[in-house]
Amino acid sequence: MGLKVFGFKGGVHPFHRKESTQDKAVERMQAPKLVYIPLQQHIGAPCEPLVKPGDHVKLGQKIGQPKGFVGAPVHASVSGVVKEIKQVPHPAMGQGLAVVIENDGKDELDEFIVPKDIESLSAEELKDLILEAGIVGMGGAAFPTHVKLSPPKDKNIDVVILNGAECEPYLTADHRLMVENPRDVVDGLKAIMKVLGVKRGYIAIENNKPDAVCVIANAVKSVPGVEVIQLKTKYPQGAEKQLIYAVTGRQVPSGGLPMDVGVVVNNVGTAAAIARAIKTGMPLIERIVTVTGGGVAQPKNLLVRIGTPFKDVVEACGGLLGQPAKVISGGPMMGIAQYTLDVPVIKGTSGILVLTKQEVEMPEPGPCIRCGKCVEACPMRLMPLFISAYALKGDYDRSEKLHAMDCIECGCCSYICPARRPLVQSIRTAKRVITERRRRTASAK
Amino acid sequence: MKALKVFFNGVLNENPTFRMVLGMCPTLALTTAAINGIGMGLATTFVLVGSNLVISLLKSFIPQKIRIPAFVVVIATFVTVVSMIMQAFLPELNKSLGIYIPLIVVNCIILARAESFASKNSVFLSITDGLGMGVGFTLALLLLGSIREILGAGTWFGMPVFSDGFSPAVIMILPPGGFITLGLVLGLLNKLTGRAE
Amino acid sequence: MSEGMRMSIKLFIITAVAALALGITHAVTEEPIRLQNEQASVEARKGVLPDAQEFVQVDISEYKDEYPNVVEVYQGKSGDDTVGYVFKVISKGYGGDVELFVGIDAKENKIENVSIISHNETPGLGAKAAESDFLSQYTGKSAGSPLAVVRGSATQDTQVEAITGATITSKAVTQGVNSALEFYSRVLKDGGAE
Amino acid sequence: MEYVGKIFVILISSILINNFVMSRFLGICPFLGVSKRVETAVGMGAAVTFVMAMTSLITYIIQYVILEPLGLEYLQTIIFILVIASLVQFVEMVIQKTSPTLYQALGVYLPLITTNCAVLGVAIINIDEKYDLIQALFNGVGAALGFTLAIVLFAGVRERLELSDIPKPLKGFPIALITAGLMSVAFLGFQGLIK
Amino acid sequence: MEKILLSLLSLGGMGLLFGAVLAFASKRFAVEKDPRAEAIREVLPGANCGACGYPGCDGFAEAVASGKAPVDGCTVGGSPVALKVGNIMGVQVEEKERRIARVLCQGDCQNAINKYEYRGIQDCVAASMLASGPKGCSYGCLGLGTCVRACPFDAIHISDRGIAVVDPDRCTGCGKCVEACPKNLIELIPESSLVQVLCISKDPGKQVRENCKVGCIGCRLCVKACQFEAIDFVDNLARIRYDKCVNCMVCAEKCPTGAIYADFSKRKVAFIDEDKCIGCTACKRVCKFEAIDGERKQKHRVLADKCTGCGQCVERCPVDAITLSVRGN
Amino acid sequence: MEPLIVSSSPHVYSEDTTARIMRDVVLALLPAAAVAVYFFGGRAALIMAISVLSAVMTEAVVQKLMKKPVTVNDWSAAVTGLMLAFNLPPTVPLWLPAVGSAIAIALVKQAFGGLGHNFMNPALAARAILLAAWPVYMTTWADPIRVAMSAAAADAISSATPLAILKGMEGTEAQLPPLWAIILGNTRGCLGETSDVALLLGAVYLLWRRVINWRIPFSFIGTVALLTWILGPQGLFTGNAIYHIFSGGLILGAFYMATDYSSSPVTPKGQIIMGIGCGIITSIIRVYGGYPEGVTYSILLMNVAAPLIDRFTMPRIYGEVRADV
Ligand SMILES: Cc1cc2nc3c(=O)[nH]c(=O)nc-3n(C[C@H](O)[C@H](O)[C@H](O)COP(=O)(O)O)c2cc1C
Ligand SMILES: Cc1cc2nc3c(=O)[nH]c(=O)nc-3n(C[C@H](O)[C@H](O)[C@H](O)COP(=O)(O)O)c2cc1C
Ligand SMILES: Cc1cc2nc3c(=O)[nH]c(=O)nc-3n(C[C@H](O)[C@H](O)[C@H](O)COP(=O)(O)O)c2cc1C
Ligand SMILES: Cc1cc2nc3c(=O)[nH]c(=O)nc-3n(C[C@H](O)[C@H](O)[C@H](O)CO)c2cc1C
Ligand code: SF4
Ligand code: SF4
Ligand code: SF4
Ligand code: SF4
Ligand code: FES
Repeated sequence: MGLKVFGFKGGVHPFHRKESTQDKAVERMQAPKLVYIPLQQHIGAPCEPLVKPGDHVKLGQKIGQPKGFVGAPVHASVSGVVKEIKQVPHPAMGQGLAVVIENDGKDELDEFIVPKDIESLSAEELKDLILEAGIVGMGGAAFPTHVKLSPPKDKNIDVVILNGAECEPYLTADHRLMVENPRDVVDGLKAIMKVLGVKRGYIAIENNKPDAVCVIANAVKSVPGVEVIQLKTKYPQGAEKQLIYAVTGRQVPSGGLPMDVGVVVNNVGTAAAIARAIKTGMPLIERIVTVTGGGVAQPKNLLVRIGTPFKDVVEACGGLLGQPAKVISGGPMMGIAQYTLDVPVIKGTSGILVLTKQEVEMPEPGPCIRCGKCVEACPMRLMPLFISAYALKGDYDRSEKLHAMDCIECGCCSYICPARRPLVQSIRTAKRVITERRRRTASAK
Repeated sequence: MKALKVFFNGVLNENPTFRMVLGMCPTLALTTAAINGIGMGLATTFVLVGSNLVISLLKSFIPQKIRIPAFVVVIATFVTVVSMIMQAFLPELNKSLGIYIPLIVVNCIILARAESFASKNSVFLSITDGLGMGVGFTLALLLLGSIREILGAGTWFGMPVFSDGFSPAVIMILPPGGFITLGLVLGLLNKLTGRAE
Repeated sequence: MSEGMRMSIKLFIITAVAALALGITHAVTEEPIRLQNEQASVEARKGVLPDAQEFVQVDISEYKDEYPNVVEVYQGKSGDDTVGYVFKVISKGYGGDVELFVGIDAKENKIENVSIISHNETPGLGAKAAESDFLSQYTGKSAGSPLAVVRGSATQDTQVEAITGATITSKAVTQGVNSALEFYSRVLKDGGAE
Repeated sequence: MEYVGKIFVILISSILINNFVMSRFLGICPFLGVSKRVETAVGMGAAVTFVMAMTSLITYIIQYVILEPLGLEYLQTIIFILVIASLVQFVEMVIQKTSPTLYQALGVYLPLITTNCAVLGVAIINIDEKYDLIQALFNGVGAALGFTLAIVLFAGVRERLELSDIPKPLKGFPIALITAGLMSVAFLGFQGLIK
Repeated sequence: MEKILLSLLSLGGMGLLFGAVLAFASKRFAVEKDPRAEAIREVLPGANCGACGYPGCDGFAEAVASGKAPVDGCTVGGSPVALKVGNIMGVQVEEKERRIARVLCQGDCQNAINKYEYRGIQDCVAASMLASGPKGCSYGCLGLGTCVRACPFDAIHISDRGIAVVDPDRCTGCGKCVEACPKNLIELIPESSLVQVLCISKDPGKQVRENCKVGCIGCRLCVKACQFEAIDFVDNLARIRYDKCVNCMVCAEKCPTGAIYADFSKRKVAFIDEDKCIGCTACKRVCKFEAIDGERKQKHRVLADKCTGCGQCVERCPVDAITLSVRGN
Repeated sequence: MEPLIVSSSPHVYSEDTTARIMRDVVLALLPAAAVAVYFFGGRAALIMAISVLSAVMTEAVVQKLMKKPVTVNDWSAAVTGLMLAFNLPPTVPLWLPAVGSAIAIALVKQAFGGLGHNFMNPALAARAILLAAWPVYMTTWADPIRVAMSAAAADAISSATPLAILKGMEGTEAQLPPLWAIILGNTRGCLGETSDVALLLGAVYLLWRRVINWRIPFSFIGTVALLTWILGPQGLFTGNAIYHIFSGGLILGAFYMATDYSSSPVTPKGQIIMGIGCGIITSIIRVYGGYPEGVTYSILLMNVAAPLIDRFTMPRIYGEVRADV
């Protein structure tokens, strides 16, 4: 580790607002009476339920099996009785099928849960374990981790990067994890490197978290081939492509994946979850969630069981403060606004943000004044104003020619736009329509 | 009755300047004064009527493949006749219309009418059409010429229209004035007739 | 007959008829046009030298290099008397060439009149040079010494007031007049035209 | 050297100062009609350039080889236009046959050129200005380049207008004309460039 | 005179020359164009909507001429155009029934609830990406008009109550809106069909009822009511089979929420011409609604208040004594 | 509980707003406005007031007529009005700024759809139109009222605009006002263009607030400096670049007018091209043109080219695979 700080072109500097939780140690939240465990918590096809209403389940028992390779099983996060399997609100998809379990409070362990040891497991065994533990990316996209760790033979992976940037304002879950539990993070990285047979690993952290940098640096001292990288504090430093560029100077080709440049990126939380799954045998049934925002009485970092409704999580933080205007799952830049507090926490939920009327700016968009700020801010070097303008006109072909599909939806353009143009939303719409059209032409052939 | 319709079609509904936006070069270049507008308009009308007449007479004689050269020859003949007559008897106007007299040949209105009307209709109707279009064109040019002359030079047909306090906006008789005036007049007409693209 | 032949012949017929029509019109208008043009140029010369009855063109080919701006010179005669000279000069204005006629009264050795034949100056600015408001300034000025343009009001006899906002054009006209004056003093005056 | 200078002046003058579209008002119809897309504007410009160069050449020869010696100047208009119309049609047929790609790029604009008064205009101006052959050629090419410059710039602006919220009555031709007017205001800056 | 002759010669000579050159060129450089393409282009509507899948009407015309596209590929022009194109191409075209778009949702602002307050661009695709859109029912019309903007014929509008409605007179059945709607709410329905289920919610009835007053709650009353097996029932939802439906409109009368729409103004009624009737009672036997009265060998009579206009009797009558007509006329 | 608000991410925004940016521009222009009043007197203030008022009122009236929301509170019309006033000689009749602002707003801005949609700088286009329409008013200069600051300067200042002298159109080099007078603003010229110090002060503020960036102004001024030095009146490399930079509207144009958002390119590369293009055209007009000042027309001409520049300078996106392999 040096004093050198790494970065990328573009990006923005939103306020951090991390003060209220960054120094608060993670507390374990008590498991709620009812958990709602969605059968789809990852990119890919939903799981088939393995249980029926009335069944008794144990803690950590597999209750959903993925239908294809791209998918991850889901497990019971409490022990108790399956009440029903029904459509419930879902933080990412609006609605989705979920297994509702009534907690019996006993936390009766599933018998398959046995601790293991990284050193004694082969790469293949480790990968199976990761699959069976239902581990998905905890950085947001919830992509099944074992898939990432199974690159095609022709891709030569030589670098693993752990993403500890946590560039989103408000969020401090990864920060606290690194400070409090560096061991798990590093062990997770070791496991990943072992699976991929890679000799070089980096843990990249924004330089606004000096304590995390320090703690992790200490933890990796004895680990060969692993280095801590300090990143410029700039949003979206944590975005995969920008991170890879900052750390390795490589550019993921348009339409390509990190593995095309020999890199695999995982969130620090993902790594810690892997380490935990190995060391305790417990699959992914809980995660750290930052609960914050002006609408929450006592902002906290909580260790929450998957399936806990937001309502209960907020209760555990002293409840609501006044009338909430907006509830966001994730950070304010990329997070998804929720229409109800009944949604459950899922594997990808890094934060719950409750914002009051004063905190939510509900801007009236004005005409684009062509200030070019969005062009300068876009970390993908796109021209958001034009992509958006054509999209809003319905000329999606033009949007596509302007590389709409390369947009990572980071939100920098909308954030910076003085005219408050609905840039990201319109580009996202364009992407949806373009994908739909491509699908349609593909199926026509 | 039909003739009347054809005539007014040219003057109003399909006014070559305001509706079809053809023959723009003389329209813009020669409307710096009302008198030029009328002069150009009348010269064009003469050519229009003449060429429509001849072409509708010859419509079955002219083969498809040499249609354009043949039409053009007919039109050019009339233009040259006009030009010579003007040189001989109206030298002043001839001088101020300058190069745009021979360019009547390529005024899109004339070829457009030859192609789309005269080569398909009877002699009488073609003459009427030529007359209607010509009058429409002349009126349009007169209107534009008047606006530009009044605002740009403070005169109308050379007569001062303002008391001394007014300083005319020279730009109106410069090229930009031509474009902008026509643009605004078209916009106004769209607004009045409720038509818009 | 092949189609191609037919086409050519038809086009031939059309063009021939056109030519006929034009030839006839030309025959009819040729004379009036010539008269018009002649009259126009005589009128123009007369405009700057009204006393002359006829104009005789002076051969100036040997001075072409020395006085590139002077393109034509006419000797203005009234009977056998040389009344004066008319010069056609070209000078560079703001928007391009400015062509002038300068008439010089040989008897009184002064400028009789100046007129602008053609110009490409901006209307409302340089184009004002063609108006008599400006040109009448030259009338009566001595042909002996060159003229100068001043902004604001002229105080001396050799000065010409510039048109507001069109100094360039004013200078161009004056320069044209000056080259006529120079040609006159150097070549024609006293020595006379041969 | 001086001659080269004069040629240069003719070129600059015909491209910028006396730009056919912006200050001489020639070729306005295609300027307004074929300028909705930059690509088509470029195509039109290329086609016009080609035809104008050819026209300058041929009409010059006709004028000084046939018309003047025979004293037939009054046939100028009719013969020039006949030449242009035939030339354009001929070129169109040739291109269409020999190079379909070129035809796609240029040919479709050719028929529009017959009624482009800029072409006849340049031929007549060449004669009026008493240019020699080389000067006439440069004047023709310059005028065409000036036309191309104007139409391509104009097309760029018009593409941008597509994204604008133009008041309804001004949509279409009116706003195009106002745009052209503002452009020609900018071109006034070239006035007086060469003295 | 000499001048005139000279001009005649030179100009005429040019005419001859150019005529010859062009004639030669037109032979030498002739490019075969399919005259049929041009003829087809003439009869096309010229909307350049692209619904045929080709770049504009010109593209389609050429594709048809070269055999790449079917003669009836222009949906906008419909049968009349297909017939003309067919004539040009020399093929027979069977008449296809005109189809009209229909928005299968009645959940307007008075009937349906919203689950959140939406802020953002007025576009259904955009809104549908946020938890399926603000409408309580995740299947319902969002009323942000994406279909309206997609329609090249101005045939679809957002009603005062905020859902999309097709103007059947203007709709050409081009299907653009069908493609545009992110909720897949629009269907092209044969013009002759007068009965439709205007709901596509697969939610259980209880949930539908919470979200919307006029949704299909899956009660199956319509299925039971239909005498012609023209209603399928899948995923908690009734679906009409347009090939079997006879427009008797009984289901619409039975539907407790009004989710089934029928154009009652076009409902038919049977009439028996007594002069022709031979009293065979075939009609009476076939009628499922006991709407025909009459004894064997006697003149029969239709009970107008019971007749649904299903037309079964018409088909059965051996002497063509029964006609259907729109009620009221 | 009231229904929650749901919208697309992001859910937070920077502090910049259109109104704030425009207000910053007005603030940046205030020093130069003050200097104008100091040197040219109350008439300067009057011209500015009329111009701004007319701009704002025209905007409101046009928007009302077109049944659009009235957005005069975004300050952009005020900027245009002030900018136009800065571009007028202090002697103009008072109806001229009123007419000019109305043209700028109605014809150049609102006809194209209002804020952000105009392809040309409204104030500059209006100035060019006024120049062509009433050239006499627009080229009649007055002396600063405070010429008597030093006796030596008095003679020097009172003849012509510095650029006209530099061009050799009038006066001689000896009559050139001293450089300090030019930089302070104690010379003939348009209201806002004379005081370079005040303008630069505002420019620094705008750069600091990131309202503008360095690309257009620096490449513009740099190009002019280079070219006017090279193309000097006594042969190559004899030009007086310093005078060229500080006289005429170059500073005003480069920092405040070429940077106008709506009419300049949005791509970083495009902005540099815009600056260089303006520089080249300005220099050519200044050196060869029939008119001493090229800034106006160079910016307008580059405005016309801006859409094409944007088109051909799209940044190469992250990870774009080059077509050359
Ligand atoms: C359809 C799809 C396939 C993917 N395949 C791979 C893969 O084979 N290897 C890999 O390393 N990542 C793969 N990814 C994961 C992406 O590289 C990326 O990590 C994931 O989309 C989450 O990134 P984000 O959180 O930056 O959005 C895939 C993602 C998607 C959506
Ligand atoms: C704009 C943007 C910002 C992101 N910020 C972070 C971040 O701060 N921390 C993080 O771990 N992942 C972040 N991600 C997700 C990463 O790109 C990437 O998907 C993730 O690190 C992969 O690890 P995972 O599969 O273990 O989640 C971000 C993604 C995007 C598109
Ligand atoms: C559009 C325009 C047209 C112009 N036309 C002329 C003109 O015809 N004649 C002229 O001498 N100057 C013309 N000028 C130049 C200036 O008006 C003027 O020469 C210059 O500012 C010097 O001012 P002065 O004449 O008051 O000394 C023109 C300038 C512009 C911008
Ligand atoms: C940096 C900056 C410079 C500006 N310069 C001008 C200007 O020169 N002229 C003008 O009319 N408006 C100017 N504006 C205001 C605004 O952009 C103008 O009203 C728009 O052109 C209208 O769409 C400027 C604004 C900014 C932010
Ligand atoms: S266009 Fe996409 S990638 Fe670029 S700033 Fe906007 S959201 Fe981010
Ligand atoms: S940041 Fe906003 S106002 Fe500026 S150019 Fe981009 S879209 Fe337009
Ligand atoms: S029918 Fe579909 S596209 Fe149309 S308004 Fe309703 S949801 Fe939107
Ligand atoms: S878009 Fe839909 S409503 Fe419009 S015509 Fe096509 S099918 Fe009918
Ligand atoms: S009139 Fe000149 S191109 Fe049409």
